[in-house]
Amino acid sequence: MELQDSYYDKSDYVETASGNKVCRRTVLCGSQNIILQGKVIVQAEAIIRGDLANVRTGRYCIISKEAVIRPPYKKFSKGVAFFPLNMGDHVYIGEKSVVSAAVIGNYVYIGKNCVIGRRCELKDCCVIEDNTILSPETVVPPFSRFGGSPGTQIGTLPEVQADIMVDYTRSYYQHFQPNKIIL
Amino acid sequence: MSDITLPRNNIKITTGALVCEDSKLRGDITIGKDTIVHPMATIIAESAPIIIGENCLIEEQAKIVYRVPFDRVEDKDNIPPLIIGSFNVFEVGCHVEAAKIGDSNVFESKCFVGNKVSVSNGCTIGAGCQLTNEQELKENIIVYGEKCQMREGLSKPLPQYSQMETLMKILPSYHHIKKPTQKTK
Amino acid sequence: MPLYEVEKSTIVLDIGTAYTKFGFTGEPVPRSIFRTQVKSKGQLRSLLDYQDSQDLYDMLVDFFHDIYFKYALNSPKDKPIVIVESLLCPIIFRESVAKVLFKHYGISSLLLLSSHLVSLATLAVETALVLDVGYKEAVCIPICYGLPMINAWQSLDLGSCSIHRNLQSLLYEKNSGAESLSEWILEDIKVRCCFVTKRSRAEQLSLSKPELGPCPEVKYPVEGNSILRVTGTIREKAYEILFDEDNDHLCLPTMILDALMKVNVDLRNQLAENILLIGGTTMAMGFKSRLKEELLHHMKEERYRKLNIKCFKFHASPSKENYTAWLGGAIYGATDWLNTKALTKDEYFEDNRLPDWSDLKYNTRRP
Amino acid sequence: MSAGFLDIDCVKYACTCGLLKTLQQLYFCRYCSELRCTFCVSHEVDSHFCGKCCENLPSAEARVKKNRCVNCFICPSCRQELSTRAASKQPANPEESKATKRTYYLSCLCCRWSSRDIGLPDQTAATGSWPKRESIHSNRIQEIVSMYKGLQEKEKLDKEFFKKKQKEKIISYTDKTGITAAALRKRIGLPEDKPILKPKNAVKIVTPSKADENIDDFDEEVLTKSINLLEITSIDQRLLQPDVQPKEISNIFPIQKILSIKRSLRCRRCEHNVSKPEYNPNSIKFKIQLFAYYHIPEVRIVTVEPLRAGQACELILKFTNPTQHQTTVSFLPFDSPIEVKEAIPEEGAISQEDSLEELDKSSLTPSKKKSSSGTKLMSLVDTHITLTTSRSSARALSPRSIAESINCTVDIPSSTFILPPRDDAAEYDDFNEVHNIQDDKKLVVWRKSNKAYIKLVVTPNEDMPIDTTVTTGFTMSHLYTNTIASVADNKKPQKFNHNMRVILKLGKSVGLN
Repeated sequence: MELQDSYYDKSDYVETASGNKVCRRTVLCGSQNIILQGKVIVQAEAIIRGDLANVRTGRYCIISKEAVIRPPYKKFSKGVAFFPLNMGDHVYIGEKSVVSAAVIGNYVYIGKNCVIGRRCELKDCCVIEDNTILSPETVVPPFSRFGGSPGTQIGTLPEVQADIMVDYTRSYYQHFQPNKIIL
Repeated sequence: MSDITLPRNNIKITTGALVCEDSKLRGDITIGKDTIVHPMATIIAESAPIIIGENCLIEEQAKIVYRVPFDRVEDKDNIPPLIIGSFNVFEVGCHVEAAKIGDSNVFESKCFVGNKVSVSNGCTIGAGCQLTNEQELKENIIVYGEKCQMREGLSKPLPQYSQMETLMKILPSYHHIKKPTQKTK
Repeated sequence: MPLYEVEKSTIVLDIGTAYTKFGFTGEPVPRSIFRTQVKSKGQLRSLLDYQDSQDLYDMLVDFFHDIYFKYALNSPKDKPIVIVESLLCPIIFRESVAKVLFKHYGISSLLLLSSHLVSLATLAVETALVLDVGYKEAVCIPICYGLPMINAWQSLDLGSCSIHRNLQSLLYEKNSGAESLSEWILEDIKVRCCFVTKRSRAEQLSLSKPELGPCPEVKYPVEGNSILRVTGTIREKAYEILFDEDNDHLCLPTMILDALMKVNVDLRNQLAENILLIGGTTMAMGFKSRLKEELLHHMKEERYRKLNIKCFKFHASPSKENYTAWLGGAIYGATDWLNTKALTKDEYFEDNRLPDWSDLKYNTRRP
Repeated sequence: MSAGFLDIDCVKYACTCGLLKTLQQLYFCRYCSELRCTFCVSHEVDSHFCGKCCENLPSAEARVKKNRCVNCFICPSCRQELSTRAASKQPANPEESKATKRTYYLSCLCCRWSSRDIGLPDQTAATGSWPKRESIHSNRIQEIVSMYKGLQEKEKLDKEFFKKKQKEKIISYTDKTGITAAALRKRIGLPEDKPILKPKNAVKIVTPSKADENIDDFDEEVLTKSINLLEITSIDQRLLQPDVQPKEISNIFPIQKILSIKRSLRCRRCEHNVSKPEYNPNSIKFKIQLFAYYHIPEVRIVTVEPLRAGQACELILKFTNPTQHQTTVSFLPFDSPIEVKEAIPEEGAISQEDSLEELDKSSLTPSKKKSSSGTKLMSLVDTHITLTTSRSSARALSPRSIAESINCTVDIPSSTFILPPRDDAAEYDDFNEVHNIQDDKKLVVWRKSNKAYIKLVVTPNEDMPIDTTVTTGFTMSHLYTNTIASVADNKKPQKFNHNMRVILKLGKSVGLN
């Protein structure tokens, strides 16, 4: 099914020069540490914890409502350090998902209501189904589909997954339009 | 929301605690020494006061709600306060309504603990686990997985001293912090 | 093991109704034991729940895909495979297995072995009475000098499945909502709480007012939202279904005795002193001692008087009972049988079907 | 969910084998010019790697290591991957070494099980030093295996000797039943036959197992002692360790993680690869990638009017050309015959022009016929490749009929439309480029670069009850440009029409207004 246009309230969103569309009702902690590469959509009530460490997304990332992006911490013998969270291009993060991964590759799809535990590694081209709970430090190999609690591999993805994600995130961005109704 | 009107806000923050301004606190709440409340955390003392102990860590989107205990519906006026012990960790998106919470428990992301559950000490409620029926978690119980399997841990989860130390340094430089209202006893 | 032997090792499979045992020839233990189920049409289905031959074929394709690419990590093409099967395996099932393996996966040869027969290899004996209690049914076949006495075989629908049904109805008496328990939970309760009790206790428990106290009750939490009461009586009675005589006065122990009745008089004592129990259900605590007790008890009955057997002896195979048959397959598969007795691709494609022991065509020598 | 984010399940293509798949799941064998899917290609293991540490293992090594990773373990309690944790231990004698000694243990971050739970001592090295357990029975079983091997060898020698001696046929039970000749003789009471041929090395006979009358598998304690469920393993935990199958949670042991594989796919007919991945486990690139998504126009449903039984309604579809060549798309009725190109086409039967002519049916000879000799000539569309093996005929799967019934008709348009080649740069071009394509305005609603929006009229069946899933379909014919021959022989790229069935799930039918 071709994606339908979805509309947002123009006064509610900030659009940057590089094409990022960020809702005003998001919580971007430590915004100086958050880098959105361009054409990124951050929807209402999403939380990005840039205060803990740097967060960097690629192009065409979609962070849905109430999602939490939280850099993971690691214990050392001399205390705890928060690690930067890097996200590749064409990544979709579903509603109410909590993401504390160390690395998110390109073309990654994370469904609704997921928990991506501390320092997980999501490689390129993987899908995390809705309601999945990934234990901390889980590695998700390319072309695998994870689901369940605790999350395990439940399937594989077609080889053209990268193209599917490119197409999906691009058309999501293109169809994410300001409300045309003028009062 | 329930039809009970919330009591007036009465937030007591002990010196040494770090409570972000962005957090949502409702009702009569006491926050102990060295406890950290992240922005966007929610604590609602609906039926009676909540007293949170020392060195607790309450992360964003965590929700601690104290409703009328299910066995006390008739006797609304004499509800004892909910005392949450020390060294408890409430991770992102957890929802805790437990009737009793001891020390050194970890409530992982997106877990749900209903009001019929009482939690003793050193328990871990795994991410996404939903505990609803009437039960008492014995010491060092670990609940995990889809079917809420249980295990007995060897020891209590370690206190997150070092993480809290780091947070104590980081958070004030990015967030407005609520001023402490009480001196350490 | 030397490298060249590792190179040559072949997959051995024992596809049970509940669990599949998977491993390689010449190895002492299966690599994995997993549920015999596949993801088909969007849900996990037991392989034996097929609707028709097409459905079974599709499920088997997925099943063997998992075997080869998830467990064996080997390309199937032009390689042999060993499958241990029950003598009572439905024809549609074995035919479909062969079709999938030869046509879809292009294997070079298929060695089908009878589970009862090969189990003896693990003991290095040639005569024994083999009782297999699995998920769906219990099958008892005496084997004499390496020859299965087909005329004496016995089978009853007794196994894990009937125990689970019994357990479910017992639980239902004490707990409301127990009728919706999943097979997984029933199995877990059985494995973790239940045991086979002694004959004397079983007799007492079946009375309306037993004189002895039951064993302690277990509170079993179900998925974080309810708690089941597994009373002492339930724990002891779950397995009783195996030993209660049915309308035809048949039960597990009588199967052994009936089988003995049907073999030659000279062999009876020898078989009674060489009993081998296989199948996961026989691993339950107290199963063997109870079976022996019951056998001796039934011997007193009129119908078995002429058996004249004084003692029953049981073998212990160098394995766990649930994979004894697999181990037998792994032993046979390591020998030259794999080359001489297996059905090759060319033979299969000659008439696109499997030889069957019950088919006369394959029991006469071709000119 | 199943890729529900794209909802691509509503458009399916019929693979040559008859199964319905989404375009993303299909392959296109350029040598056979046929659609293939995971069901009808043969899979091969390409490389082994560990899903946790993402390291490659050569296949031979993987086999020796029993397909398990040496460094990564899974939790015996919940099957999740175990993490290696470092613990620093202060040396007992501070003078011994200045630095604190680091030790390592395994810990599960899901159920909090750790190697310390079972009293496994911490290791000094982070990887590779965890103790392994051998089956206690392995020696005995090895002896039995070698005995049976020896016996069979001996039997073989005996038989060969026998054959020489006796010319006439005797019925041998041994062939069918598997009992040894010696056992049979014993059974019928003949004296042990003396080996005529002295076996060179005598087989070492292991002592047969002794049955025991005393069995003690009942523990009286169970009747009085209450059990702690948390100390008893579940069946899944037991079966993770088939050799031990521990009953107590204190006996479980870390388990080496099973490796994963990358696999390559091969067309069963022409034995060419349709997919071959790169060796690196982290790479998402392919050495060979004949995916239908890159060759066949994609059809997507854009909008559909409310579906009412017996009423015509408008359906807008979006067609996308993924190739670098211009193509022409036309529609044929759903059940129009599709050439299963397992035949020998005559030279020139493949239309070189952009016409819609179908292959002359009389030139097709069915090749599914099974020849008695077992050897059969298989010719492929691409006549450069011919195979003369019985094997490939055996391996080719017979196609099945499409398992989906159509309850809605499509008015098949007579006109065709053109899809221009894909142009990556156009993605960044915000202007509507000018195109000079003469379109049938009734058919093409709108177009942009390599995409066209097509209007079709569909009519759900008269007798359809409300709330039925409306399924429709047509045969899509598109001009395919095959560049394979041109690379090999410097010829002009072959162009021909490729037909396939497309099935659309339009949604549920609704009531009358």
